[in-house]
Amino acid sequence: MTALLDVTAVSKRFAMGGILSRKQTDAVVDVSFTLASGTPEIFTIIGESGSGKTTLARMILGLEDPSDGQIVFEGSSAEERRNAARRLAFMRRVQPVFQNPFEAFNPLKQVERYLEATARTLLGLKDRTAIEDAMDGALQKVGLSYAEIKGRFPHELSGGQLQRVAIARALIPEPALLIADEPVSMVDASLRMSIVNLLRDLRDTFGVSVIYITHDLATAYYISDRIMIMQKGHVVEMGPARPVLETPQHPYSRLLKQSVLSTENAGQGVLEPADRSIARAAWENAGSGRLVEKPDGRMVRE
Amino acid sequence: MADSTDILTVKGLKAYYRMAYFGIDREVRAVDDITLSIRRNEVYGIAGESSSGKTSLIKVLAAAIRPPLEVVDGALTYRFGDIEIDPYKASSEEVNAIRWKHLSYIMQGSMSVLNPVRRIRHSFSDFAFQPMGVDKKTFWERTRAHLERLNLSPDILRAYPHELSGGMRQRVTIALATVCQPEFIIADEPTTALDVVVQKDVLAMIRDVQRQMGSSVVFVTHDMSVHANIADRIGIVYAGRLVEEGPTRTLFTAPKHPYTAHLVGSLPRIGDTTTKAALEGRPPNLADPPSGCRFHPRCPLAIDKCKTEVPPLETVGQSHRSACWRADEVKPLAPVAGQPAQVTP
Amino acid sequence: MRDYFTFVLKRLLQLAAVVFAGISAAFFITHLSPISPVDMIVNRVAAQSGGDPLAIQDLRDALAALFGTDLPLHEKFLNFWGRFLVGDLGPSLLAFPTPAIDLVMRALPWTVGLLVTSILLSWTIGNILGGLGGYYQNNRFLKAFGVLAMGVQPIPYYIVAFLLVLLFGYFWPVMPISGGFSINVRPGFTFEFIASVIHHSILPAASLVIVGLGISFLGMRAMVSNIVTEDYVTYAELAGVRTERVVFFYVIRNAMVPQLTGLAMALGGIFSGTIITEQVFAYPGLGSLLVNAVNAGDTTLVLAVSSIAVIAVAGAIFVIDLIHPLLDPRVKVK
Amino acid sequence: MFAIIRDLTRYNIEFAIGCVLVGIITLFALASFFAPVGPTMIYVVPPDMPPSLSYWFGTNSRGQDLFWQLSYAFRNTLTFGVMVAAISRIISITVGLLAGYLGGWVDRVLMFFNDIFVSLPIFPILILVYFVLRSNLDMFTLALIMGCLGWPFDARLIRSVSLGLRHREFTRHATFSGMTPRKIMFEEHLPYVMPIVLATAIANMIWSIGMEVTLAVLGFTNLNIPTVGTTLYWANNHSAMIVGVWWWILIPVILIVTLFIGLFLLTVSLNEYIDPRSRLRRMGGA
Repeated sequence: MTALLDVTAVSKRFAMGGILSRKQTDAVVDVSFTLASGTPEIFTIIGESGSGKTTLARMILGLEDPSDGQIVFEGSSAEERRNAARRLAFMRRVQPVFQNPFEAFNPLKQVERYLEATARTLLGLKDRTAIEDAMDGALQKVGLSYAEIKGRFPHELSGGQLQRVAIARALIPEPALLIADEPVSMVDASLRMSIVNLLRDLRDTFGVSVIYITHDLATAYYISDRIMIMQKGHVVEMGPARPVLETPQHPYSRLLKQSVLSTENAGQGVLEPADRSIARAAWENAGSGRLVEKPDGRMVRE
Repeated sequence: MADSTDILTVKGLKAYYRMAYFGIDREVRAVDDITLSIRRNEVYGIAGESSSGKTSLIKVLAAAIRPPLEVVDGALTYRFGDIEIDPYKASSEEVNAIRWKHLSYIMQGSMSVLNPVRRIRHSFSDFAFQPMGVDKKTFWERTRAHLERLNLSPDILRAYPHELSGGMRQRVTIALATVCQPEFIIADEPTTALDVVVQKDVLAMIRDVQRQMGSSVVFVTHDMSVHANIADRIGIVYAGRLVEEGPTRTLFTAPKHPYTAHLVGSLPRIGDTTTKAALEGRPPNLADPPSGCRFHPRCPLAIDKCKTEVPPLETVGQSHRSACWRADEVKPLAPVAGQPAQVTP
Repeated sequence: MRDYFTFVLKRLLQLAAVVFAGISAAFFITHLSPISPVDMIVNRVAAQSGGDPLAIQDLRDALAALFGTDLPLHEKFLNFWGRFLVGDLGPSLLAFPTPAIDLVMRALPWTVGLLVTSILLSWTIGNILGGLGGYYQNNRFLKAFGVLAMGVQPIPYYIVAFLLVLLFGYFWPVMPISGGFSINVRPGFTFEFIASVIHHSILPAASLVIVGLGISFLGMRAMVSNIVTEDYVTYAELAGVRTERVVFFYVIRNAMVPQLTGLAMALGGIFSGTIITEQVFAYPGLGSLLVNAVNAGDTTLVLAVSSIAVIAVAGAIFVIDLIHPLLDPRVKVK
Repeated sequence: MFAIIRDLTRYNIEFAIGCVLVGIITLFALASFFAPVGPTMIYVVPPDMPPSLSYWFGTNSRGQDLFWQLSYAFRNTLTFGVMVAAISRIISITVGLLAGYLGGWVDRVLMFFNDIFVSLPIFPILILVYFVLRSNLDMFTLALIMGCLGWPFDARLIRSVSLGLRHREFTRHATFSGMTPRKIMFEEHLPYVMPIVLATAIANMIWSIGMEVTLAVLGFTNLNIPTVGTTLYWANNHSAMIVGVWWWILIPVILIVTLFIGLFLLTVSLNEYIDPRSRLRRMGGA
């Protein structure tokens, strides 16, 4: 079994301030995980704002260089992708899905522009019909067709449709990995599940692995194979999604779970503030200890 | 159903955006014929998707509308003690006299509602000193006591808004809106931008203040799980109209509108592994809404009648109203809620 | 506080860089001039004294040593900076052998006085009126003022100044149109002199104020009409905060910050404006001095005036920059 | 583009007036191509004739028909303004987009120079240039120099827009669609910057023409080329106001003020059209 993506002891420090006053913040600290190739999965990274989940995603996409550690995708690291040809080869295999579908398309341009550019540069297609076939094929995978979006501008489509077009665009080069940073937080409630279900179908039907980044434990539970919970740049708990979310062990994971608003007691007005002792334990010990493997396969920071 | 003990009654309210710009005239019916009433000492949740008109509705309720949004028709009556007032018929002095003292507002986006170059202390005195109507010393004593009651340190009075975290800032705006102990509070998505842990704390804080003061709160958010935890009653808004209204528990267990049934049924939950379906189609364009029932193009129960006739909002149960021709046939989508709540180890 | 100190330090470095670059540029541009200062003086002296060839050759050598004209350019440059740092800018050719720096220092108070007064007046009044104009968008007086300001704004200083001269100098001659004070008044700390100075400064100052007022009025009005749509203003209005409080503490106070930056950015232009104004009104400031120096081919004096101008403008921008973080608590002094 | 202009003329009175004023001056300038006399010829008509049917704008003390003389002057002045605007637009677009999109050290270096250029006192520099070049200072050189000085404000404006665009998701989307930085800058970002370019181009014309007039009036340009500035210079030189040849001064001043107000109205209305917030207010009919 070879690794699709191998993240080893990755850290990212940002220098704040200028030349005279230098402060450093640790956005990501010593994160390691591996995605196997051949067994597509949805790997979810959970965290609040400031947890480092977005920075980690940016590093995997090569938009940011790690300060320490190595990110190796299919045997090559970011340093080996400096030239344009290697970058393009990388983009054929790894593609992002964006947070806000209305933002992901230039409102002044037709949406097919992005699909066309992708087919042209990443697949190297020249012929108009070949390009249209590639676009239509990808759109079919997300339940749309080229005829539906031809000549359309972003404001003529709904958020859910746009997000599906964006995902179709990412699928054109038939990538092995999609990195989806909060792909549904800006999509309306009634359309949200169509995107979440689509990510699941991509894994099951087309064998695409997905790194799903979110703060929402409920959708994470719904689609993930494995999850990784991050707090202030540190991984606090990692393992098979359902057991971890059903019985979280790290204090921070438990705090997150307790903070999920349940609909079970709808209308009872029961709204206990999160247990302060858990919260305190979670924040005071942020980042201390090391990850320990448990019998059920999960890793917990102790 | 309009009861004189209700703090607010709204009858046949219509508010439209009217725009004429470079030759294009548009009329957007953001609030289209809404009738509802808010009781004393309750949290009334308003739910709806983006551009459903829910924000316009509460702007109208708060008498906070600006052109191009204008009230076209309908009546709006607040009852505070002896005062009975329709902000759209009263003078601006009369409206200003009830603001903050009786009617206050928590705006969306805690980042930008506080003056960035003014210390929090000054915001409190600007907003609340006059309505409270006491001398300086008493005012600051009460303000400090209020902050402490909300678990906020009075030290924050010295801070500038940008020196506080998002959650802290939102708590400060809630404290600011409630310091005069108003009877009616309008809260517009006050927790949307917050992290989950902070969100729960802030919701608990709003609920707490409301209980202590016995005020009425109108709470707007698109997030049904927030409504489940804070609202006593919920009104569901779709394309500018109120499509269903009822006690929170009823809406979650026995919805009588297919849209509500979908909203509450498609929420994923930890411990629930069933597949959740999405609603097809796209939210309607308010400038050109569908005919008849505005939900019909996306409705699984739609019949021909729905395409031509607008269903009225009718009573379908105890304080439960729904606007659907086939209300009786609506079934909850999800496994029935009400099973024992999950026990967290 | 320490943060503020490092901020000041960085701004000082930037100031030094701008001043150095500006003055060096002026140095190289003036030294591209084909006019030789030595020849100019020699010719003038020769014309006056008739000319003993030997004496003239002596004078030529002495002057060449004084100006360092025989040196290569980079040595001239180093020499220039060496002397510049001790305040020696060399003798003026126009009024040889008066040091150029003396002429500049004599002219400087006139320009600074004129500029400071007119900027303070136009900026303060323009911003207050503009702030009100942006908030009370339907006020007739402020609307009319806006139309007037829009009409005046695009017209360059020169034309405005010129029209003032025509109006108050020829058609209705009530104002003196040239000079800094009347010739028959002796300079000194007397009422007569001060009154004369003020009388003479009214027209030049008015021309600067008219244009400056329009610019700050329109800028402020645009700024305010954006700020009134900000959430914190809406929120304050919703809370029933008293209108005058909203106008001053929520609207104008917040618009001040960008307006101040705007002023800093515009100072260079304003300085250019005074050169013209002084020329039109024959006002004895830096502008007139510069124009005279250019016409006379006085390299040293041109360089001296330009250097002082660079220092003055960059210094003023520096001071405004220092005020900025004090006005806006959000500016991270980093 | 065409539809925007049509809408603007129909619904924005400032734009319509601006168009008319600028149009009149442009037509007047174009008339010079049919002039019966050359621009530099003097004493071809009786001097100091007041405006009349045969000499619409009168004649000056140098024996020139002011109508044709001013027609040449406006042609040169407008050409000059357009040249400066074009040169400075090229620099400001390039600098602004590069600094905004590439960011990092490119941005820092470009903005360092930008800051220096912003604080340069331009007018004294132009005087210095005249001091060096004297009568070799032709219109093209002057336009080139002013173009090289007149870009920093607008570059900063373009940079700030481009900086905002760089962080929008569609830019990253374009990158991952395999578009090159050049394609992103000039196809994705330029359309957002274009309205600013248009509006600032006109503002820049106002500025450069104003500068030219001022320089010329003080005698700091090539006085043999007829421009609005040199016309006023010669008028002053002949003490036109004192000897009563008022039309020599008044007519060019009126025309140039007309041009300025026309251009200014165009900028204002275009800016209003671009700015979404003032558009919102307009929608309210407030």
